Amino acid sequence: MNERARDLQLLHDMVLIRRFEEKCAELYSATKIRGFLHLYIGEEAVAVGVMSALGPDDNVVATYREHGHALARGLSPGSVMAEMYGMVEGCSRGRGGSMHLFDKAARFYGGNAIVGGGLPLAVGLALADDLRGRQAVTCCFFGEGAVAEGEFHESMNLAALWRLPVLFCCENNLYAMGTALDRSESETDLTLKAASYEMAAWPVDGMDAEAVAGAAQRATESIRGGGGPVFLELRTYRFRAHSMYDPELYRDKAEVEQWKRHDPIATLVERRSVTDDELRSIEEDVAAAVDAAVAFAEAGTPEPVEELTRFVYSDSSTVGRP
Amino acid sequence: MNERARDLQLLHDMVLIRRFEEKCAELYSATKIRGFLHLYIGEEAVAVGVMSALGPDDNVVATYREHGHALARGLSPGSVMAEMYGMVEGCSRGRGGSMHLFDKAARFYGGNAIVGGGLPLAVGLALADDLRGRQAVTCCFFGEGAVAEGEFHESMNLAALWRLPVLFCCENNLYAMGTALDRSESETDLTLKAASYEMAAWPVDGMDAEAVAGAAQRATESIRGGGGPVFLELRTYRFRAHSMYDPELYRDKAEVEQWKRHDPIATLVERRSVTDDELRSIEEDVAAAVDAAVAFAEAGTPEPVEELTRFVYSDSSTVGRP
Amino acid sequence: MKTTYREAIRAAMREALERDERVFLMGEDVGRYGGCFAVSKGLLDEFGPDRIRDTPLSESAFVGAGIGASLGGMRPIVEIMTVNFSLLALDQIMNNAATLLHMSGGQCSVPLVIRMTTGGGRQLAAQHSHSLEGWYAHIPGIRIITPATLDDARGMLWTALEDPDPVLMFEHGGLYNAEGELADDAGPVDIDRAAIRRAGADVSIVTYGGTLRTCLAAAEVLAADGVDAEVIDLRTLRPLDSTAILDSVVRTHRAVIVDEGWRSGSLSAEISARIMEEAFYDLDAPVQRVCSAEVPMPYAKQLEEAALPQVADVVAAVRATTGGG
Amino acid sequence: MKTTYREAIRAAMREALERDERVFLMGEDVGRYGGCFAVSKGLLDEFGPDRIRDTPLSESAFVGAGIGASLGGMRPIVEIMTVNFSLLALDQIMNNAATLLHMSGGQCSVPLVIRMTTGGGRQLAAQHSHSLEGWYAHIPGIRIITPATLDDARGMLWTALEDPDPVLMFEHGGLYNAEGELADDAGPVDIDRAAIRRAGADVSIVTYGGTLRTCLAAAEVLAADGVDAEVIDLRTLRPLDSTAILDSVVRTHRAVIVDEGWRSGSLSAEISARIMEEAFYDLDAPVQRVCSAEVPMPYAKQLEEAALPQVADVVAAVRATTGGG
Ligand SMILES: Cc1ncc(C[n+]2csc(CCOP(=O)(O)OP(=O)(O)O)c2C)c(N)n1
Ligand SMILES: Cc1ncc(C[n+]2csc(CCOP(=O)(O)OP(=O)(O)O)c2C)c(N)n1
Ligand SMILES: [Mg+2]
Ligand SMILES: [Mg+2]
Repeated sequence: MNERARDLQLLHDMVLIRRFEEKCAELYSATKIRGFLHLYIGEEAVAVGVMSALGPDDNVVATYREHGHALARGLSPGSVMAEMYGMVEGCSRGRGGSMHLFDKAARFYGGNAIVGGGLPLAVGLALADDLRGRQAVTCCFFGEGAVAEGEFHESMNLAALWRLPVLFCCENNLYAMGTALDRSESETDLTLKAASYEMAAWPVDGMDAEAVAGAAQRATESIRGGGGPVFLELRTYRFRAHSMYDPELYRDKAEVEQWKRHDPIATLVERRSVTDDELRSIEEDVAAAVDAAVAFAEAGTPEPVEELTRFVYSDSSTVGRP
Repeated sequence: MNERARDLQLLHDMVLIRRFEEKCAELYSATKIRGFLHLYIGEEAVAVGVMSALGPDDNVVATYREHGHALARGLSPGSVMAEMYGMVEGCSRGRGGSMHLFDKAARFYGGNAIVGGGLPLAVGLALADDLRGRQAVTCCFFGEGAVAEGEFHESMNLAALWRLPVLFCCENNLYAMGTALDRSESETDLTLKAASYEMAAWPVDGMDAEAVAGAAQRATESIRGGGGPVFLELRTYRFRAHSMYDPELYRDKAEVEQWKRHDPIATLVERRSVTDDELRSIEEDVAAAVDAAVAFAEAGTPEPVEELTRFVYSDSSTVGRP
Repeated sequence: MKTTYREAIRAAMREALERDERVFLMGEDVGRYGGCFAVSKGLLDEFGPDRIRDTPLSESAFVGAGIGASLGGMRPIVEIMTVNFSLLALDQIMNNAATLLHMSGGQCSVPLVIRMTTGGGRQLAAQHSHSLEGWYAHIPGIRIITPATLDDARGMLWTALEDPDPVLMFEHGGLYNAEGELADDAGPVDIDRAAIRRAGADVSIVTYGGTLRTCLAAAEVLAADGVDAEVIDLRTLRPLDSTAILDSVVRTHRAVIVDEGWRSGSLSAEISARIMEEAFYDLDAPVQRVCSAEVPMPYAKQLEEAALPQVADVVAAVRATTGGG
Repeated sequence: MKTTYREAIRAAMREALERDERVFLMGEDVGRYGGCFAVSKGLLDEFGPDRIRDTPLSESAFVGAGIGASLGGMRPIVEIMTVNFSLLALDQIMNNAATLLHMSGGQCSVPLVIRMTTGGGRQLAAQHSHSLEGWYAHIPGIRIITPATLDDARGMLWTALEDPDPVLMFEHGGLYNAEGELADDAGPVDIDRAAIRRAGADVSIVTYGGTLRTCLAAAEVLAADGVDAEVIDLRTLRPLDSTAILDSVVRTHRAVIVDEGWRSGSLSAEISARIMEEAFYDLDAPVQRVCSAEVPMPYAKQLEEAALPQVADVVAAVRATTGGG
């Protein structure tokens, strides 16, 4: 695949995430989707860029803001939408919802809604690969807010100490809910955290899918070559509120507008001189995919309540169902 | 007080800790003391040096290896010994034992046996002083093993972010039980951890009481001047086993012998050309203090079992005793 | 005065901040964001960032800092967004807050209030929906309070701040929007005693927090059916007001305990065991429990509803004890 | 073969490491130090540092890494030195290990064994002595096992490693030096069923782990007095083998539950409540509980002894149920 073709694919995936989530917001207002809903709009370049460097044997651990990661990883929009509808056809059978998308076949290990809680899992997945002599990389996404959590530090140290194949992807969108980075970290240069674990760390323009893809490619090559874990600080911004409940008292509209000028989709369109025809074709394709996803979800089956206590223990467990 | 006089005081305090703990070891074998007992022998310069920079309004938070901290802070040897005997006259009324020495009047807030568990308390004590406009410093001791715990990182960040008057005293004795530093930290230069919080950090020769006292003095001055928290890495070594159960499989006898050549007591004796008479006088004084402490403990009162459930809630609480 | 549960708690915090300069509020997004459930909205403007203190995402350290600040003479209110996140701070809560007084032989009391949201019903799934307040009630050295009414939302905080020991206050997420009347001079309330929210003669329904409404609704259904249920709101889960429970059971001879915790090892087990021990010979039927299903809370609406105690479940349990099948 | 509880667990780990290359042991000081209670002593030399893996002091991350490794196809054994420290890992245990299977709709099972030391009696005071296994048994999605005998110490680990879901194994610190005979071919044991350790007709004493010996000793005292006690070792605290408990109570009509947890909200409350619900009409007397006093464990010997369940306490509780004053 030449670079332009790859970038068109990245563009396609970003548009898919964007339109998919715009639809989610709509469906949330229509109360088709419930619970907490965190949109990724504005940050699409991160997910698509990083995922472009991963293969099927690699593992992914994501956050509660993970629609973008899931779609970029190749989960079908239908299974993701059905999950938010709470249907059996959802990628987590309707038990997880927006914050807990899973697909074991795609090695997509959630959807974790405890900030920082996914990082130790990523270390363990990488440890398993390391012990079994597999070449895979485990890629773990988290926000810059997670850097204040102890679990972040414990995980960074374990991964570096044991030279495990983990790609730490810190999505620095400058806010953790309403808390700006400089109100949560005494040292806001996050690559210094990695340095204190002797871990390679690079800041990356997270609004530029190409830059992200390139950095992720270099990082995964280094990791696969036995170079130990890498920390990427992906500088990005969320265009929307933290969740559907957020009145956004903590940031200026002007700041948001300023960042929107760096929209990752527009940036790539311009960079690659994407034609109107190409763009229309992408939009049509995406619109069809989103429509199909909604139709799939609408046609889904709610899990019978008799199945409530299933999956507390494995079906093969000797623990009886109550 | 001139420098030599101060150093003789440091020497006295180190000898007190040394002899006191030698007696503890003896009493442990005699089953007068029970539970876990962690000796500080070899590390005395750290406690006496740091404490020499603190005043009565400052707070201290220590670890389970805290006899040295307690004695250097001025807790009476009798109350510490009685504590290990489990007597009402003990500094924690016999409820804490070796790992939980407390003295609120001396602002000595334990004696914490959860590695890293004392650090958030220190941040909070400093926050209280800061909010109340008091000039005090809170000094927190912990081993280099604690650096791997998430609570260490969260506490460092909070203290630095809020510029709180905390003196972080990392006692780097190279081992956490049987785990050498390079097996627990990917980056063994611990001052880099502090740097990643934009916190001032200095390595200090922890076998040299004078060096420790000087560093602590500079650090507390900086903190009192509003310079924010300081991290001291006090490079030291424990001459004894981790606890009374440790077969010491993890380090060479030769290494221990090598370090014993830097005995902080001998070092100071030599540096200050302490005379035999001076030394004898210190030893006699200390021997008397230790004997008196043992006698005090031996004459102590065991708490009646009827009092078992006291101090679960405050005496002034409306929660009834069961 | 018409108000909401959310506003009642805010009013209680405001009053505490005004009355006692040692009081401050600390937690994630309590300031600029206004609180994740908007409970502290506006307080930053009134009291400034020193006293309405946004923290980084560091549950263990800021809860521990609350403990330390209380040792240092302050009266902190620490907010944890949701009970599931409090697990990150359990070391500080159990190994420090609950034990320092005892380990220090009575010297170091910890006058700290920790507030957090608990409970399900909003499709927030398995990492945001559990009810662990009954589980926390196992820990000696702390007090657990669970305001279920506007009066308690308004009044419990002040009493909690006067407590010399750590108090955990659990606010059910489903109650924040609850509306009602509150006296203009509503103030501190007793946190030592349970309250009878509906007097009745035939059966004692014992509950607290989020399920109080469920139980009162069930009592109405039962009343229509000729069963006169007494509904007891525990208010404080530790220490339990055993006297109130036993007095009621001795009168009604039947009891149903309703809580939103998982059934096995729930608070209702403890209450059932106490009734067993103290009022066995007064019972006309075995005590029944209505709890949450023992599953991590599922997202799907019908599953979540099936997992949580519903009015029909309470009615059925009462019927089982009154022989009404 | 004469052996100890400690050696039996070590033998079980050795066998697991030999039989299944997916098995590895990870925890603080399990390797070079030989384990803080010497349980894993020698295994590093036999199996090397990859499989006997010393970790930094990072309870949350290495427990979480165990969860991740199990997702990645391994069968990790994670050792936490002492139950109090496990609080640092509770987020990983409850929010991840216990819920991933459910949240993922059945996809992500977590076949992980977490071992830890529990219990008091060694004057280790309030941060090293608690018995939280009964409290952990509240959490759906995990299994709790508590070997009380040499056979179980030897046999439970293998069965636990075959379990598709997370298992927490609690080893009472006071048992490590317990000596006894073990068959040379001792192997895996069932972890679904409780065991009757002493058959009896007059009263059912239900217990597990560290207090089994206490109960057996109490049964001897009672026997001398003409009271024939049955002693049930629960072995697994979650899921509880209710059938075994109820079968016994239906025969004896009396029950005493003994556990080392704090009384309020203890496992024994759950058992009492279940007996209430399922065997109320078979009871001749209220079920009694013998638990630890509700205090952070004090250091002083006489206080610690007074806090822990003793033979005399069990005897007294049985006498209370059998009317023997
Ligand atoms: C342990 C924990 N504490 C608090 C929360 C509530 N919460 C959810 S998202 C969030 C902000 C996280 O910010 P960041 O890590 O920067 O990710 P972003 O939302 O910006 O993508 C908070 C505080 C949580 N889910 N988990
Ligand atoms: C959270 C926690 N984990 C494990 C332990 C057991 N433990 C006690 S001391 C110790 C080593 C600590 O080493 P370090 O911090 O370097 O202090 P040192 O003992 O060397 O003074 C360990 C692992 C504990 N007390 N707390
Ligand atoms: Mg962010
Ligand atoms: Mg050390």
